[in-house]
Amino acid sequence: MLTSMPNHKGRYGDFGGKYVPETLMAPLEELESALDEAMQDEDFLKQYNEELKEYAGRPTPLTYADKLTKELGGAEIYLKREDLLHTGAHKLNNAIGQALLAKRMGKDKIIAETGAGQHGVASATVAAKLGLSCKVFMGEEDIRRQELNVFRMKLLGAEVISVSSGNGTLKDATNEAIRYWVANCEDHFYLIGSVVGPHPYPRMVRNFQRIIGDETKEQMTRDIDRIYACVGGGSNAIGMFYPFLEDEVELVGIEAAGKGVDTPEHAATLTKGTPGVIHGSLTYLMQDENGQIVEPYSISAGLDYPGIGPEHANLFKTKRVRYESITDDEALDAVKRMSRAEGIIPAIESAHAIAQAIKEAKEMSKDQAIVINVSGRGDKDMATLMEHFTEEGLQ
Amino acid sequence: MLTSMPNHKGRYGDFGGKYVPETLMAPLEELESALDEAMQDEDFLKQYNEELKEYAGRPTPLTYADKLTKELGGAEIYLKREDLLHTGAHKLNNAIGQALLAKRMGKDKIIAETGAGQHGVASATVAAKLGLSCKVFMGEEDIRRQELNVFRMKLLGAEVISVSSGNGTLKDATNEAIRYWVANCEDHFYLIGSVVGPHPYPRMVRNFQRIIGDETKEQMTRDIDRIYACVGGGSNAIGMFYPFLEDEVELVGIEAAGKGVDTPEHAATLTKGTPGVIHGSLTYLMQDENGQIVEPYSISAGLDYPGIGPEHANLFKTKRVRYESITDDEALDAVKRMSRAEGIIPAIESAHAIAQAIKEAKEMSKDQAIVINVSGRGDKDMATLMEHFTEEGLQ
Amino acid sequence: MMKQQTLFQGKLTKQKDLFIPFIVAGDPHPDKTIQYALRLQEAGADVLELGVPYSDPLADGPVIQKAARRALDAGMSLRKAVEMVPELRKAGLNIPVVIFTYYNPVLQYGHEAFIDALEENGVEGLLIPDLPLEESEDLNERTKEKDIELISLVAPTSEERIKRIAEQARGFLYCVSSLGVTGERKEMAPETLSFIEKVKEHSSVPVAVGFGISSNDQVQLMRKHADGFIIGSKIVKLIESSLEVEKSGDEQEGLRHFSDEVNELVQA
Amino acid sequence: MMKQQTLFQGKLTKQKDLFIPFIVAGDPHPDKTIQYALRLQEAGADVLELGVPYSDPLADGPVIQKAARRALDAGMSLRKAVEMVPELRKAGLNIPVVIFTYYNPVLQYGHEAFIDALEENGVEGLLIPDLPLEESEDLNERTKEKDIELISLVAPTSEERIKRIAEQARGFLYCVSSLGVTGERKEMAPETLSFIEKVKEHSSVPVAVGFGISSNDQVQLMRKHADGFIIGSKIVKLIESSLEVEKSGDEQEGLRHFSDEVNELVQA
Ligand SMILES: Cc1ncc(COP(=O)(O)O)c(C=O)c1O
Ligand SMILES: Cc1ncc(COP(=O)(O)O)c(C=O)c1O
Repeated sequence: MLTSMPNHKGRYGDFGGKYVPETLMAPLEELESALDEAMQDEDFLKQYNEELKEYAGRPTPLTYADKLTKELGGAEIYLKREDLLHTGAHKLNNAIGQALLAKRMGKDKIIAETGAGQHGVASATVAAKLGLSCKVFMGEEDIRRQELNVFRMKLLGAEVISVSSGNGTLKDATNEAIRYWVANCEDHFYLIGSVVGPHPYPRMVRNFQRIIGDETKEQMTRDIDRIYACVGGGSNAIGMFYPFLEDEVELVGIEAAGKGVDTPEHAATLTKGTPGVIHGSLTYLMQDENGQIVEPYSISAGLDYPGIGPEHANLFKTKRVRYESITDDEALDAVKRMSRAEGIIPAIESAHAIAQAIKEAKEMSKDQAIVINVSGRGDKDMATLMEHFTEEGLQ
Repeated sequence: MLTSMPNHKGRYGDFGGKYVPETLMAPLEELESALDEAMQDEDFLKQYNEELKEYAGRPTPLTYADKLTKELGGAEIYLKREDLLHTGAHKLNNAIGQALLAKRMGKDKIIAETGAGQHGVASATVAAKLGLSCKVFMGEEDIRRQELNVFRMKLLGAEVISVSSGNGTLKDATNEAIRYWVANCEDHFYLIGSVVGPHPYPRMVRNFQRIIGDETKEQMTRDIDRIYACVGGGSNAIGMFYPFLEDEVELVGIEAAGKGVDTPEHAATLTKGTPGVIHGSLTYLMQDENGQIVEPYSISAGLDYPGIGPEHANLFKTKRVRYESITDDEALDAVKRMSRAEGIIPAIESAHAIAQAIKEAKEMSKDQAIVINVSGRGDKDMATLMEHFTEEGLQ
Repeated sequence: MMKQQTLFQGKLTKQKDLFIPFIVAGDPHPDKTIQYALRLQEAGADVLELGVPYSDPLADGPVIQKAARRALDAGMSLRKAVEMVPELRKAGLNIPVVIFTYYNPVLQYGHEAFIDALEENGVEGLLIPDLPLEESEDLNERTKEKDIELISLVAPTSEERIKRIAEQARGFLYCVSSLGVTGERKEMAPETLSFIEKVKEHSSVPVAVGFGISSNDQVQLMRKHADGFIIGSKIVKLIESSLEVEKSGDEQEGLRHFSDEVNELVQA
Repeated sequence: MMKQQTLFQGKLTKQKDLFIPFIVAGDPHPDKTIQYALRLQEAGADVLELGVPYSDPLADGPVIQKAARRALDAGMSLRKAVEMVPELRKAGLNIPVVIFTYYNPVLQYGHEAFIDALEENGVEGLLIPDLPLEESEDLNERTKEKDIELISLVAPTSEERIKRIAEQARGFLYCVSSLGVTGERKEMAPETLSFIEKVKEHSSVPVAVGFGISSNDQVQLMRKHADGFIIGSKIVKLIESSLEVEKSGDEQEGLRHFSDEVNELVQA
C-alpha cells in the first residue's frame, strides 16, 4: 500500500533512504523519534492545527473556477487556494510543523535553505512567531535575483547567509545548509523546505503538507476525476496527492520543462533524469554520465531544482502518478489566463499545473471534475512577469 | 442610535449627503434602491457570502499575538487578519459586494479610482472573476510610483487610465473617475474604494466591510476593551467598528500624521482638518482658508487622502470613536516590530493602527484585551520599506 | 408661463434667445476678466456666468480645469471673485452676473456671510454645480430673501426629478445637454431636443441649454429649441487663443480677435 | 585486538602512528597528483586517500570544495581517478590507496562494475562519506569479496552507533574529530580524546582521526592518543602553496617546498 510508505529505512520502493555523513545519522534518528512522538501527541497536533487555523489562515478555500470552466467547455475546474496562505504559498504548512517540532525538541535555532526565498520567508516567519533564531542559506546568485525576499527575511529578523559555492543557487544553498547543520546539529534544527533530503524529512514534510489534500477531500462535494499539482521538490504535490493515493482519482504532477525538455535548459527531473543520490536521498535527478549533478533551469525559481522527493520517484516508477512537463512559455500563458479568467494571479510554479490542466480539461467531459493545486500566489513573480509581458502581450 | 445612521438623506449627524452634479442624482437613487433591494435578497446575500468564503478566503483568522503581548506586558493583543484576504487587503470585501451589485443591476462595466493600487487591484480582480470590464483611474504620479500594481491590474485585464489633472494622485484620480462616471453613468457602475463619496456609497461600503467586525465579534472568546484600526477613507475602520458601535468597547481610529501634524505634511484629516465637501460628501477635509482642497501627505499611499468618510466625521464629533495620529516613523517602527514579534509584515497603513496599539497596550492591564485590525499585508510596501530600512536598521 | 417677480432684478431684458457665456474669474488675470466680460456684453451676452476657480472642479472638463488652475495660480478666490463684480459694473457691465462656484468654498465662507457678500457686491445669481436640490434648502431660502436667483440644473438623467426641479427654478433653468462634464461636444445627441421640450413643459423660467455648445450650428439649434444657451469651454478656449494673438501683437488686437470669434460663434 | 586477515592486502606495514594524507585526484592536474602522492609517501604516509572530485561535496569544507572544482575543470572523474592508481604504482607508490568518493558517482558507475574496476586497478580501499552503515550493505559485501577495505566512519554524535560501526570496521576506522565538515580546526575539542578512547575500545582495526588536523601540535596529540591521523584540507592547502612557489620558480622547487612543509607538519 502506497500510503504506508516509507518503510523503517525511509524507503519508498527503491527510493529514499539516508545518504548522509555519519555525523548526521544520530541527529536524524533523534529527529525521527521526536517526530513519531509528536505525531502521537494530542497537544502537539492541536497546536499545529491551531497555528494553521488561527495564524496561517487554514482552511484555504476550494474555489470553483466557473469562468475558466466555461471558457474551456470541459471538466469542472476547482482550485485549491494555497495562494491565500500566510506568506503566499503552501510552504508555511510545513514550516509551522517543523518549527513546532524544533521547539518541542528544545532546539531554538533553525536553519533553512532557500532558492527564490519562499521557504526562507516561511521559515523566517515561523521563527519570528515562535521565538526561534533563524539562519537562511541562499545562493549568492539567488540573493541578487531575489532582493525583495532577502529583505523580507531580514525584516522578519532572520539572518541570510550568502552561499558562493557552486553556482550560487538552491542546490548549493542546500549543500551549505547541510554542512552548517553537520557542524551544529546538536542545538540546531534543519528545517527543510520540501519532501526531499534524508529520511525522515520526506515523510515529515508530507505529514505537514497533507492538510492540503485532506481539506480538499472534505471540501469537494462531488467526485474528482483528476488532480494537478506542480512538482519542484514535490511538497505541494505530495501534500495534495497523499490523501488520494488509494482513491480512484488520476493524479498528475507537473515538472518544469524550462525552454523545452529537448534542450539542456529544463528542470524535468522525472521526465529526463535518472536515479541517483542528492541531498541525502536516492531519487531521480539531473546528472551527467559521471554522476555529477547538473544545474537545472526553469523560469520559476521554485521548480528549479535538480532532484525530486523520493516518494515521487516511486510514484513515477509505479505509475501511480502521471508526470508531465510544461515549458516557461506555457506557464506564463497560464498565469495570464488564470489572472483574467478568475482574478487570481498564481505563482509561476503553480501556473505549470494550471497549464497542464487547461490542456486536459477541455478534452474532458462536462460531468467530470478536476482540482488544481494553486500552490502560491504570483506576487513574488511580478518582476519576472513584467519582463516577459510586453504592453501588447497584455492586450 | 449610531447604528441606524445614515438617515434617508444619507446623513450621519451633520455629515454625509450627496453633493454631486444633478446628472448623478438619478444614478445614485437607482443605486440606492438597487442596493436596498439586494440587501433584502437572500440569493444576493448568499452569493456575496459564498464569494467571500470560497473565493476571497473568509473568515480571516483572529490571531492571538502572544509574543507581542508578552513583550509589552500589558493587554492581550489580538490581530484581525485582513492581510490574508485574497489580493492582500480588506479592499476585496467591498469590491466583491459592489461588483455583484453591478452585475445584478445589469451593468457590466465598472470604473474605479485608486491611489497606491490596492483598490484598483481588488476591482480588477472582481471584474475578472465576474466577467466585467474594468477601467481604473490612477494619477500619473501614482502610476509612476506604483509600477507593480499597475502591471498587476493590466495582467488582470483592467485598463488603467492615467490622470494628469491636479497633482496626479488619488484625489485627482477620484475626480476623474467621477467625471467619467457622469459621462457614462447609464451603463457604468462606479465602484468606490472606501466609505467616502455621496450617499449611498458610505453606507454601501460599510455594509460590505462590516463582515470584519461581525467575524471579530464571533471569533473573540473574551471581552474586548479596545479596538484599533487605521483610517484613510475609513472603510476598514468602519468595517471593524460598526458592529461594536453600541457595545461597551473603546474604538480608536488612527490617521496618518506623516512627518508630524504640526508640519504641512500629514494626512490627519480629523485631527487637523475642518468640515467641508469632498467627492460628494460633507465631512472633514484638509483645505485652505478659501476652501481649496490641500494635497495630503503620508508614507502610506492608502492613508494619503485629504478627506474621510462622513460616518467617521460624525463618530469624531460625537466622540464615540477616539481618533489619534501616528507619524511615518512610528508606523515604520511598528512594521518592523510586528514582523519580528509575530512573523506578520503588515501594510504600512495597518502599521499606523499597530503603532498606536503598542503605545497603549503596555499601559493597560494584563486582564484587558485589544484587537488591532491588520487591514492589509506589507508586500506592496516592500520598495518603500527597503528605502527606509538601512542594513543597520535591520540589525 | 407665469413669470417670477425679480427675474435677475429686472436686468434680464428678454426671456428668449439668451446668450449666457461662462468665464473663469481671474483667468489669466483679474484685469483681463473685466475686458472679456465687456466684450461678451458687446457681443450680446444676456447673463454672465462668472466662474470661481476650484481645486477640484469635478463637473468640469479639461479646458475649464486648466483655466481654473491658471486663475488659482493668479491668486483668485471666491471672495475676490465676488468682489470683482462692482468693478465689472464700474467698467460698464449691465447684464446680470451669476457667480458659478463649487460648494466647498461657499461652505468655508459661511452661508450667511456669503449671501451677504453677494448682495453687497450686487451679484444677481448663484449657481453651484455640486449642490443638487436636496442639499440646497438653506441657500435657497437665503438667496430668496435677498432677491438673488439660485440657478437650478436638470440633466438627461433627471427624469421624474425634472418636474420637481423645474417648478422651483429661478432666473433660468440650466438644462445640461447631455451626460458628462463641461467641454465641447462634436454633436448634440438627438435626444437632447426632446429632453429640452420636456423641461420646457415644466419650467416657469427660461430654459437655457449648456454643456458642449461650441459651434454656430449648435447655437442656431438652441436658438430654435431653447430659451437660451450657455457657452463655457468654447469661450475659455477663445480666451486662450486671444492670449496667443496678444503675444504676437498688442492687447487690443487680442481682444478684437476675441470679439470677432465670439460674434461668429453666436451670430443668428 | 583480533586483526583481520587482509589489512589493506598486507601493504599496511604498521598499525600505529599511521599518517594518512588526503589529496584530490586531478588537482590541479593528474600528473601533479602523482608527484604529490610520491612526496607524501616519502614523508612517511602509510595510506593514501585519493579523493574523487564531486559537484556537490556536502561533507567538505571550502578548501576541498575548491580543489574538487579545479579537478573537475581539469576533467577528472571517478573512472579516471580509479584508472590513475596503476600509474601511481608505476611511479613507485607502494602504500595502500583508498578511493574517497561520494556515493552518486559510484551509483552511476554501477556497484558491480565499480568494484571490478577497483580490483582491476589495484585499489585497496574505499571510503564513501555519504554512505552510512545502514545504506552500505551491498557495497560491503561486494568489497569483502574482492578484499577491498570499505572504510567506516564514526562521529562524535554516533554514541550507541559506535559499537555497531566499530565492530565491523575494516582497514582502519575513520574517527571524525568533531562536528562539521572537513577543514582546519584551530583547536581539538577536549571531548575528542575521550571520544577516541571510546572508539578504540570497540574497534578491531586501527583508529585514525581526521577532520581539522592542521598543525604539528595536533599531529603530536593524535600520535599519542590515536592509531593514526588523516590530514585533508591542510595537505590540499600545502598543494596550493606549492603551486604558488612553482609559479615563481620551477616545478622541483614547488615540490621541495611541499615536502618540507609536509615533513614539518607530521614530524614526530
Ligand atoms: C508557490 C510554489 N509552488 C511550488 C513550489 C515547489 O516546491 P514543492 O514542489 O516542494 O511544492 C514552490 C517552491 O518554492 C513554490 O514557492
Ligand atoms: C491595507 C490598507 N489599509 C487601509 C487602507 C485605507 O483605506 P480605508 O481607510 O478605506 O480602510 C488602504 C487603502 O488603500 C489599504 O490598502
